[in-house]
Amino acid sequence: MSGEEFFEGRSEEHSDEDPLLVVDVEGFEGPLDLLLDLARRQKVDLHEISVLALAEQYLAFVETARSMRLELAADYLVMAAWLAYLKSRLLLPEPPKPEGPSAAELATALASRLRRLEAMREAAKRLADRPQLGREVFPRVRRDEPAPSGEATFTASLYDLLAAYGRQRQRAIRTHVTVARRPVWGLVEARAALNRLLGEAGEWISLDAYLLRYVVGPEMRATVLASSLAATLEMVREGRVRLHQDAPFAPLMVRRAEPAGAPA
Amino acid sequence: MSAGLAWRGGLAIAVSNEPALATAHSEAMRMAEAILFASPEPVPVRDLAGRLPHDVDVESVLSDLQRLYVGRGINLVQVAGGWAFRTVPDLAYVLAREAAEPARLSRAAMEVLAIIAYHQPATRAEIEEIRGVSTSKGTLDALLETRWIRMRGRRKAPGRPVTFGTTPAFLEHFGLNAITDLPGLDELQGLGFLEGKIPADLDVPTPSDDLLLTDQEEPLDGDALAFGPTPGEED
Amino acid sequence: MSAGLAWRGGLAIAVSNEPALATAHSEAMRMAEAILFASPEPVPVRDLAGRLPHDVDVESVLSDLQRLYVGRGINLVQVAGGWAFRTVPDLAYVLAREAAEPARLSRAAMEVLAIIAYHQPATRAEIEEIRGVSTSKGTLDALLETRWIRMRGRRKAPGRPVTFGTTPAFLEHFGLNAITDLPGLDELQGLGFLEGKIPADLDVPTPSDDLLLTDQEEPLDGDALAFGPTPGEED
Repeated sequence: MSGEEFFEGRSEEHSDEDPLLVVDVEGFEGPLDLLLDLARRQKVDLHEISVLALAEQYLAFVETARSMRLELAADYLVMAAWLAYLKSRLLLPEPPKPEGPSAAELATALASRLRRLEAMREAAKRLADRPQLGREVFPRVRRDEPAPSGEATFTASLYDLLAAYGRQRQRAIRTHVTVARRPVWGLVEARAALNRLLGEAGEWISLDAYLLRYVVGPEMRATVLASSLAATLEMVREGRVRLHQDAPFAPLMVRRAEPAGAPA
Repeated sequence: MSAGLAWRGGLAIAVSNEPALATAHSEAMRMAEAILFASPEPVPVRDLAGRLPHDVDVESVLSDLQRLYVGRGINLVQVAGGWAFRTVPDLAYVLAREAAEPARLSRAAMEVLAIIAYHQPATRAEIEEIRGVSTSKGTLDALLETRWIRMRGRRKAPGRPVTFGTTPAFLEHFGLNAITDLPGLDELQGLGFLEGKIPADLDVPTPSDDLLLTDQEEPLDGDALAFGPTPGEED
Repeated sequence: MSAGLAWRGGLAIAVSNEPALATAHSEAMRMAEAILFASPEPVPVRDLAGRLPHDVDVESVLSDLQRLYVGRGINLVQVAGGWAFRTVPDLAYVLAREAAEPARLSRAAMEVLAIIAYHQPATRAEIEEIRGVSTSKGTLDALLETRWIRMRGRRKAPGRPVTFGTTPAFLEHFGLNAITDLPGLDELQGLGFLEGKIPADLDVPTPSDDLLLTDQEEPLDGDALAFGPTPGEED
């Protein structure tokens, strides 16, 4: 069955609500948070969200932001790349592929990630709502009773120690000249992005296509390509991902190396 | 008033069949009351037992003492694996001025804290996986500064990432006796939300703030440290 | 939980003959109890009155509360112009060991300790170079008193300065398995203790708290001392 049948397509009517979606991204704790918010707007139980509609709303949001020349954090763009990929798989008839999860499974996984995030949000709220020491509940505070002098004991925590060391090293860092930042996509960023992207899919993805489409403006094309390639190679070396190219200059296909716990 | 009655009730026992026993019991209650009152930290039952006369039934001393404070402005509660006196939550409004208003955690920090609490031992990457966003340095720093979380050890996994967990101070702050008292824990467990994606196989998805490392962790050791979080296999 | 019971207990009083009055009075007793318990200083009657509802007879609240604690492990007493809970004098022997409150190290001492930990063996001049300020003798003395640092030996260098290092007690106190467990710069950065790009020349040598001296050190022993600061490079 196609993704279209599987998930009710509600995309068109939702794109009308774009103005609503042009929200201050600062208000969100990241792309997953934004997705969660979008999912809630579908006004159904989180078990019944339409992932396809969600993907489309998210992509519309990102497009709008880009057209308004709003700068989006890399995380949002990586998620966009991933959702674009998922969307294309949901819309295309599923080819009989032996390896990797189906599009529907990926969609389900995304939905359950959202539910898990929501559950942890709720847990955080319940924790925060508990009577807290020094706010709702008070201990006895030691008063003026003189402490009988004995052998002095001292206390300090590892945190104190590390903070003290960090403070001093920080001074040394500050005395160094800092060069103005060029828009580059660092290796670390690229690596994190790849991890997120690949963490979702168990199967071959043509990376550069998605990354380039969403992650970059033209001025960052080169750096994104270079960094993702370097990061990919590094991850291949570590045995975390596999890389595959059909022919010279053909698209680079990447997939996560199967870790423990994945379907055999 | 009601407590006064209760206490008189306690004394009444002294005039009962076994006077000596009753006296020893209420004397132990006085001692326990004084010890718990004077101790800055919650007192574990073991410690209390070690400081009361040997023939005393500590559990019953504690439960009688706890009952004595029911309905009062102070309660005897179990927190962080010990017993302590605390003002009752419903009087918070009267006591607000005692507070050197503690810094409120941001929503993000609270979320990271919750994830660490429910998923501990948890690495930064695992936290980020759940939140879908990278954790700002300031957030972990702020949490470490509260002393509610600590670095536990390292995960036995590529990169040997540092694992985080909560401290007894966390339990004390949130009035929990043990980490398994976290609100909604069973429910989250039932839904499979606490299952780590990383070491899926043998992992028992119950948060552990045990001082001992789990078998998926190793001590915060290592030469690897000096070179940062990348694995030391430079061959 | 216990608070829930407490509340119900409180409500139960309301079913007496003069519900409103009794409730107001016992509610004021609860409040006074909590306030006195949580106050760092004895609370003057005036202050207490200002924090209880206006129509409450503070004196009778206090005397009822005092009566409630007669014969207990804690008493409500008048001290220094105010009211406070105190453990009863006859139980002092039980409480003797509450005493020694551990002292906190000053910030300067903490910094010196951190440098010694990371850069050991380190001389005073080396510590000062890193900190950019001179180290008072008092700071080092205070640190020696903690028994977390010790004088290791002398650097084989002009002036033969004393080298400092950490002790096993240091590892134990900070919960480290080995001195090399200390997080490296990258990790400090990851945890939010450092910001910005770490310059390449800012590195941490591998610290050594080995009991054996390094080959840059010689023993602290008396004979060598007796001959004064002769440079050791005669060989």
